[in-house]
Amino acid sequence: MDFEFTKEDLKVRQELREFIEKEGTPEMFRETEDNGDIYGAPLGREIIKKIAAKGWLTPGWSKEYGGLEASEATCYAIRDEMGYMGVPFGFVAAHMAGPTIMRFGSEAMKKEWLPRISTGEIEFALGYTEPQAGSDLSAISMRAEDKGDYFLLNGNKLFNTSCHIADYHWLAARTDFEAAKHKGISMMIVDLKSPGITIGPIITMAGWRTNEVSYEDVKVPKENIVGKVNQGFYYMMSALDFERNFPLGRYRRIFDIMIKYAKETIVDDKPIAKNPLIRQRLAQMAIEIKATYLLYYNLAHILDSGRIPTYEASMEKLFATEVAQRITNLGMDMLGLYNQLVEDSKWAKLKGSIQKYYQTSIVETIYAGTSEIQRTIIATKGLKMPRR
Amino acid sequence: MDFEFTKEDLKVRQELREFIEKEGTPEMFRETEDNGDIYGAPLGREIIKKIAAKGWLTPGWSKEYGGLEASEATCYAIRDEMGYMGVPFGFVAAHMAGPTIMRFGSEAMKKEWLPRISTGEIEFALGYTEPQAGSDLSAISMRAEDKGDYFLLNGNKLFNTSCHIADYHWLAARTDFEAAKHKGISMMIVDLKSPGITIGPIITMAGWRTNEVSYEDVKVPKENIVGKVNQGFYYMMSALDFERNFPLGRYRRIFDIMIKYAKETIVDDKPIAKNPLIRQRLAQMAIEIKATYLLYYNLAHILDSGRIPTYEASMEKLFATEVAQRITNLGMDMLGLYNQLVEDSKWAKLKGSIQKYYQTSIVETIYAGTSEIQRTIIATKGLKMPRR
Amino acid sequence: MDYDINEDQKLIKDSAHSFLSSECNAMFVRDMEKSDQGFTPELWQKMAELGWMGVMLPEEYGGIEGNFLDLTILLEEMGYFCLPGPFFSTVVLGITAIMTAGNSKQKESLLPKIAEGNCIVSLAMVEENASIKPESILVSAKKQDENFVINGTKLFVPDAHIADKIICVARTKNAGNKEDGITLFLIDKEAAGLQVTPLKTFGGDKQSEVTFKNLVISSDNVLGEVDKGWPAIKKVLKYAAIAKCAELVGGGQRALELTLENANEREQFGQKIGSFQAVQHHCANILTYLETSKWMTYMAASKISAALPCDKEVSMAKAWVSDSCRNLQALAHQATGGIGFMEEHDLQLYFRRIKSGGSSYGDADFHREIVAQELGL
Amino acid sequence: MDYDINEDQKLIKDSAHSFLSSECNAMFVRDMEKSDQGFTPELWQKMAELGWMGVMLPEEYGGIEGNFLDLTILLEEMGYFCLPGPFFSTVVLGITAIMTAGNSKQKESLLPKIAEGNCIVSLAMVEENASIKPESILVSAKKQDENFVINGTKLFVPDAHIADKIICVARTKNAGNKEDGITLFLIDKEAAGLQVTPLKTFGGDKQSEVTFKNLVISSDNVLGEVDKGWPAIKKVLKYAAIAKCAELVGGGQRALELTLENANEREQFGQKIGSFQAVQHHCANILTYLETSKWMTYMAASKISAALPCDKEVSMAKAWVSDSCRNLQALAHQATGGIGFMEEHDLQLYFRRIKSGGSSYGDADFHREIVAQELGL
Repeated sequence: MDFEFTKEDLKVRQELREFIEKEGTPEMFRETEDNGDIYGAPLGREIIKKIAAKGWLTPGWSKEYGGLEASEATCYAIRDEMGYMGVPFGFVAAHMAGPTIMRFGSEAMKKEWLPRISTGEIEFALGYTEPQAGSDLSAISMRAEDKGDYFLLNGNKLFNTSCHIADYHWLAARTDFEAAKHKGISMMIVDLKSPGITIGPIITMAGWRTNEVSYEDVKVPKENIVGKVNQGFYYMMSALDFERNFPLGRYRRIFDIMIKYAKETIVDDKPIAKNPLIRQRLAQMAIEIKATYLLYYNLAHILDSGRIPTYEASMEKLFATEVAQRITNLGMDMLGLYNQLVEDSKWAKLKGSIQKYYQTSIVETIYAGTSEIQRTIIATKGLKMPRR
Repeated sequence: MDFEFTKEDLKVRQELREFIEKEGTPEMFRETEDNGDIYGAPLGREIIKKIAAKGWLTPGWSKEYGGLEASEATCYAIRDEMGYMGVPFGFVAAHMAGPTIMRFGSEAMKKEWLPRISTGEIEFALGYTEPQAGSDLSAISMRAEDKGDYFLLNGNKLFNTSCHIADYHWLAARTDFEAAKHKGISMMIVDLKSPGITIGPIITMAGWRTNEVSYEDVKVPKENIVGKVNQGFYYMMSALDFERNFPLGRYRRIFDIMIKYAKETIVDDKPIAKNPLIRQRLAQMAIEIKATYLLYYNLAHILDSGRIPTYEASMEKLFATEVAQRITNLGMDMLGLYNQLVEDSKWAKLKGSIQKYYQTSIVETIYAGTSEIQRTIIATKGLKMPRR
Repeated sequence: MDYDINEDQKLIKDSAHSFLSSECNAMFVRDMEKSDQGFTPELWQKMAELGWMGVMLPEEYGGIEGNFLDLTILLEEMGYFCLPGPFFSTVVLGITAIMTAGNSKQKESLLPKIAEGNCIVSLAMVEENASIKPESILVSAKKQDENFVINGTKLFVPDAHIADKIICVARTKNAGNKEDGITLFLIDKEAAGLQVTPLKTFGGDKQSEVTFKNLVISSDNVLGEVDKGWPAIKKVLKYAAIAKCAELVGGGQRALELTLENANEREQFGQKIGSFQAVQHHCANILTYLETSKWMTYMAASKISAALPCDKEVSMAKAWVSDSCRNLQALAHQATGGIGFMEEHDLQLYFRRIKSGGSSYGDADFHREIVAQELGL
Repeated sequence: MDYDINEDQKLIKDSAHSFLSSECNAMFVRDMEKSDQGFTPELWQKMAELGWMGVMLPEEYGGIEGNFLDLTILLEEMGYFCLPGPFFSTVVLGITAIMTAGNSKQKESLLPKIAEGNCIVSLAMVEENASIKPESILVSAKKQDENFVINGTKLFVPDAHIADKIICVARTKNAGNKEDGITLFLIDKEAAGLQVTPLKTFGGDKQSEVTFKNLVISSDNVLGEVDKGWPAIKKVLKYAAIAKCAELVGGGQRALELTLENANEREQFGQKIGSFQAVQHHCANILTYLETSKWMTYMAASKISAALPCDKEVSMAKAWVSDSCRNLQALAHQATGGIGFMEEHDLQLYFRRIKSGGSSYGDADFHREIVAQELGL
C-alpha cells in the first residue's frame, strides 16, 4: 500500500501549474467561466492547444493517437491540477467521446477523430439530456430515421452545455423505435454547423450558459455512427464506469483561498482563523478533501490495475460533489454579510468568487447522475441489494 | 396566536412535579427502567394509582369515566411532565386501548373497562408487532379462529413490551383469512394469564426487557372483541392519528442535567460551558427542543380545535425522536472518556444516565413507526405526493 | 395555546397574497433586480393605499393599529413573492426605530408621510467589520455647538439609494461599556457630506455603501437621547431578525411548492419522480424544516407582539430559520434537478434570498451564542 | 500509488479472519464482557503462537518483523470480531512505548516475553481530567536517592487488572513547557503501593482506576530518559489513534454486513426491505462512510509505517473515522429496525465499541483542532 504521488507525478503537476500561471490570462479565465467551464471559445482553444502540445490533454492515450501513455494516476493528477488552476476540467472530446471511440469505434473513425482530439483542435459538446430524459437516459427520444446513406434527425436536447462553442455534438439518438428502450439508441457525431440545428441559450443561476438544441431534419452521414447501431445506451453506460469522476481541484482552490482569508482577516483584533468554530469547520473541510482524494485516486488505481470501477466511481462523484457544496457553504458563512457582494461590486471580497462557486456547486450533485442515482448505484452494484 | 401555557396548565405541571418529587422512590424508578419504562410492576402500580386518583392518568376523559375533561393541551402538558419526572409516559391502557374503546367499543365494554383504566387499576400491553409484521402491520398473521362463542388464537408476537407485568394484551389478530390483508384483522382484549400464553424475555441493548409472546390454543371470549370484527386495522391506524406523539420530557430532563453539568464541570480551569464548541451545540439543542415542543403542542391544538392530526403527528414523532438522539449524543461527547462508565461504576458521572439514554434513544426512531415510515406519511398524506 | 391566525390576520394574508400574485410576479421580480431603482413608485403607492406601511402604526399617524404579528404575516407573503423594494427598510427598520426612539415631533412629522408612501427610510448600521454588536459602531459623531459632525462609512445599507431619510447609528462617546455612547441621527437624503454608492448583491436586493464626510447635523435630528441609542437599535435588530425569518418562511413555502409542482409532474423511469422514496423523503424533510421554521417565527413574533421578554426566543428562531431554510432550499434543488438550476426557473430566486437572509441580522452562530448566554452558559 | 494490500498482508488478514471466526464468535465476546478477566489465557496463548504479539517486533525479540500497516490489518480483523482481551494495551500501547523509549536491557528482558504471550502490558496515562494533553499529566514521581516515589491516580487504564507490567506516565518536573518533565516508569504488578480497581464500562472492554500510593520504584525502571518521556508517549498516542481507527473500520464492516443480511432477507409490504430506496440509500451512505474511513486509516498507517511526518494525517484519520463510524452505526440501526436493538442481535456490540473508540485517544473535536494547527490556522 502506498498513497504517495510518484516523483514524476509531482513534477508533472508542478510543470502544469507553472505553465498555466504563465499562459493563463484574465480574459481567458473570464471567457471560460461565462461559457460554463468548457473550452471551445477562442482564448480557451488557444491555451488548450498548447496544453495538448505538451500531451496533457490526453496523457493516457497511446502515442499513436497523441498521448503520453501515462498511468491513470498521472492522468487523474493532471485533470485535478487543471481544475485547480482554473482551466476547465470536463473535456467532452478528450474524456468522453475520445475514449469511447477508442473502445468501440472503427479503425477509420479512430484515425479520423482521435488525433484531432488529442491536439485540441476540436471540441465536442455532450448531447445526452433531453426534456424528458435526465436521470433516465433510456428515455431519449430524439429521432434518427435511417434514410439509406444518412440518418435524418428530429427532436430536442436540453442543458447541452457548450453547444454554442463546440464543433461537434456527441449525440445519443433513437434509431430503433420499436425495440426496448435501452436497445434502440445510437451514438453519433454531428457537426454542430449542420443545417437544421438551432442552438438557444439557457442561462444558469450561476450566470453561465447552457443550451437547448433543436434538430429539424438534420442529416447525419452513416459513417458518423460510433460503433454499432443501437448500442448507444451501453456505450454511454460503459463510458460512465470508465469516466465518471469528479476532480475536486477547483473547489480545493477555493478552500485554499478560504484558508488564506481566514488567516489574514482580522475581526475583533484577531484573525478569524482563531475563532474555534471557524477552525473546526475549516479543519473538517481539509479532512473531507483528503477523503475525497483518497476515493479519487482509488479510481485511477483500479484502472491502472486493469479493472473497471463501478460503484466506486459513483461514490467518488457523490462524495466529492457534496464536499464541494460544503466548502462553498463554509466560505459563504465565513464571509458573513460580504458573501452577498458579487465580483464587480465595491467592497467585494475574494473577487466574489465564493458566491459564484456557491451557486455553481448546487448543480454538481445533480448533473452527470444525481446523488440519489449514485446512491442507488452504490446499493445495487456495490452492495448487490435487491431491486425488488 | 398564542404559544403560552395557561396559568392552569402551569399550575398542574407544578403540582404534578411536586407530587412525583414527593412520592417517587429510587426503587420505583429503578423498577420502571428495568421494565422498559412501562408501568405494571408493583411499585409502579402503586404510584400510578395515586396519579390516577388526581385525574392525571386520563385527564382528557369525561368525568363519567374518571377523567377531568381537560383540554388536550393540558393532557399533553401532563404527559410530557410525567416523562420529565421519570414516570413512564407510554400507557397502553390510558393512551391507546382506552381511547379506542371510547371511540369504537360498545357501551358495555366502555362501562367495563374505562373506569378500571382511569383509576390505574389495570394496564395493557401492546400486541401489534410480530416477527413478520413490524412497519407493515397489515401483515399480522396471529390466527384467531371463530369457534362460536369464542376465538381460538395461535401465533407469535414479538417485541411486545411489558407483557410480563401487564394484565391484558391489546391484541391485533387475524379473524378473516381470505379477505384482503387490511380487512381481516380484529382488535381484542386478552387476559395475559390465559392458559396457552407463554411470555419469554428479550433484553434490549439498553438493558431493559421486552418480550416474545406465543399463543397456543388460547381462548378469547367474543365479548372481548373491540368494536366490529375485521375492522382492527382501521382502528389501529385511526388510533395512530389520534395518539401518535412523542413527549420529549425525559430527554429534556437529560438536557437540563447536561446544562448543569456543563456549568459545573471545570476543565483547564474553566467550566466546559465556556468552550465555544460545547456552547454552540448546547444552544442548538435548546433550539431544537423548542421546535419539538412547538410541533408537540400543535397536535394538542389541532385536537382541541376538533380536528385530527395526520401528517403533523408523524412530523412531531420524527423530529422529536431525532432530537432525542442528538441530545444524548451531545451528552456522550461532553462526557468524553467518562461516557463509558455505567451507573454502578466507580467514577461514573451523572449516574451513568447519559450512556443509558444514549442507548435507549436508538430505538425511538424505530418503534411506533420508523422515521422512514413517518417521512413517507408526511409526503403522501401531508404533501399528497403520488404513490406511483 | 392557539396556533391559528385570527380573522384579521387571515384577511391580511389573503389580500396580500392575492394582491401580490397579480402585482408582483416572478418576471417583475427579475426586472426589479436588473433595474437601478429596485422598485416602482406605482407599486409602492398601491401598497401604501392598502395600509401596509402603517400596519404597526397607531391611527393618529395614519396607521391601522396592527401589531408585530400582523406585520409578520404580511412579510411572509412578501417573502413568498420575493417582493422587491424598500418595505423592509422603511417599515421594519425605519418605523421601529422612529416609534421606539423618536420624540412626538419627529413622529408627527415622519410617520404619517411614511404611512402615505411618501417617505422611504433606511437604517445605516453595519460598518466594515460587518458586525451587529455595539462595539462595532465606529462611525463618529462629534458635538460641535448645537450640531454634530459625522464622519465614516456604513456598509450594506438597504435601499439607501432611494431613501428620503437615513437613520445613522453613530458613536458619540467612547465609554468602557460599548452599548453606551451610541446615538441615532435622522439624516436627510439631501444633506451635504452624504454619499451613497450602490453595492451589487447576489440576493436581488439593493444595498449601498453610505459615507459621511464632515456631515453637519443639528441636534434636533437626534432620534432619542444622545448616547442612549443602543436599546432602540437592539429592539430594531430583534424585530428585523424575526421579520427576516418571516420572509424566509414565505420563500421556503414557495420553494416547496415549486419542488412539488415539478415532482408531481415530471416522469423518469416510467413513474412520477414524486413517487420515489428518495424524493418523497426530501420533500418530507423540506416540510419539516418549513413548519418548524414557521412555528419558531410565529412564536417569537407573538412574544414580541405581547411585549414579553424574548431575547432567547428571537435568537432561537433566527438561528433555526437561517439554517433550516438553507437546508430546505438545498433539498428543493436536489429534488428538482437540472431545471431548478436554470435562471428561468423561479427556484433560484429563493436560493439567493435565503442565503442572504440567513446572514442578515445575525447568522446562526451569532444567535446560538446569544441562546447560550441566555441559558447561562 | 497502490491501494492494494500486499501478499503478506493478505495472508495476515485471511488467517486472522479464519482464526477469529472459529475462536471468537459473538457468544464468546458476550461471555468475556460478563467475565471478570475479560479474556482467556488459552486464546491469548494461541494468538502468541500465531506471532500476533510480535507482529511489529524484530526477529531478535521473537517478532516477525512486520510494520505498523501489518498491525493495522490485524487490528481491523480484531475489530470485526470484537476480540476481547489485552492485545491493544500490550501490543499497541506497551510494545510501542518499550520499543520507542526502552533501553536494550529493558527490551531484551520484556519483548521476548511479550511475544511469547507471557507478559501483558498496559499504559497508565489518563487522569481525572480525562485528557491526553501533556499538561494533564499530574501524577507525580519524586526523586529519592536512586529511587522515585510515585503518588496519584490514573483512570481508564485498559486491562490493568490483568497486566504484568504497567507503564506509568508521571510528572518528574514542573517546567513551563509541559511536554518537559514527563517520565515513563515500568511498574510491576506486585509493586507495593499499587492498587487496581476495575471500572465498569459500556464498551465491553476492561478498564481500571490505578492508584499509586508512595510507590517506590528504582531508576532502573525508568523507560527512556528522565523528564523526556513525552515524545515517546506522543508516538504511542499516534499509533493508538490509528490502531483504534483500524478496529472501528473492522467493526463498521461487520455492522454493514449485519445490516445487509437483514435488509436482503426481511420482507415488509410484500418486498425485501433492502429494495426500498430509503434503505438502499442508508446502506450506500454506510458504505461511503466505511470506505472513506478505511482509506483514511490505511493512508495514515502507511505514513506511520514509512516513518513519514504524519501528525496531520493521523488526526485527519481519527477525526473522520470517529465521526463516520458513529454515523454509519446509527444508519445501520435505522436500516435494521427493532431486531437490531435487541441484546441478542450482534449490532449492539458494535454500537457500544464504536462510541467508546470514537472517544478514545482523542475525539473528533480534539483531532480537528490538531488539523487546524497543522493548517497554520
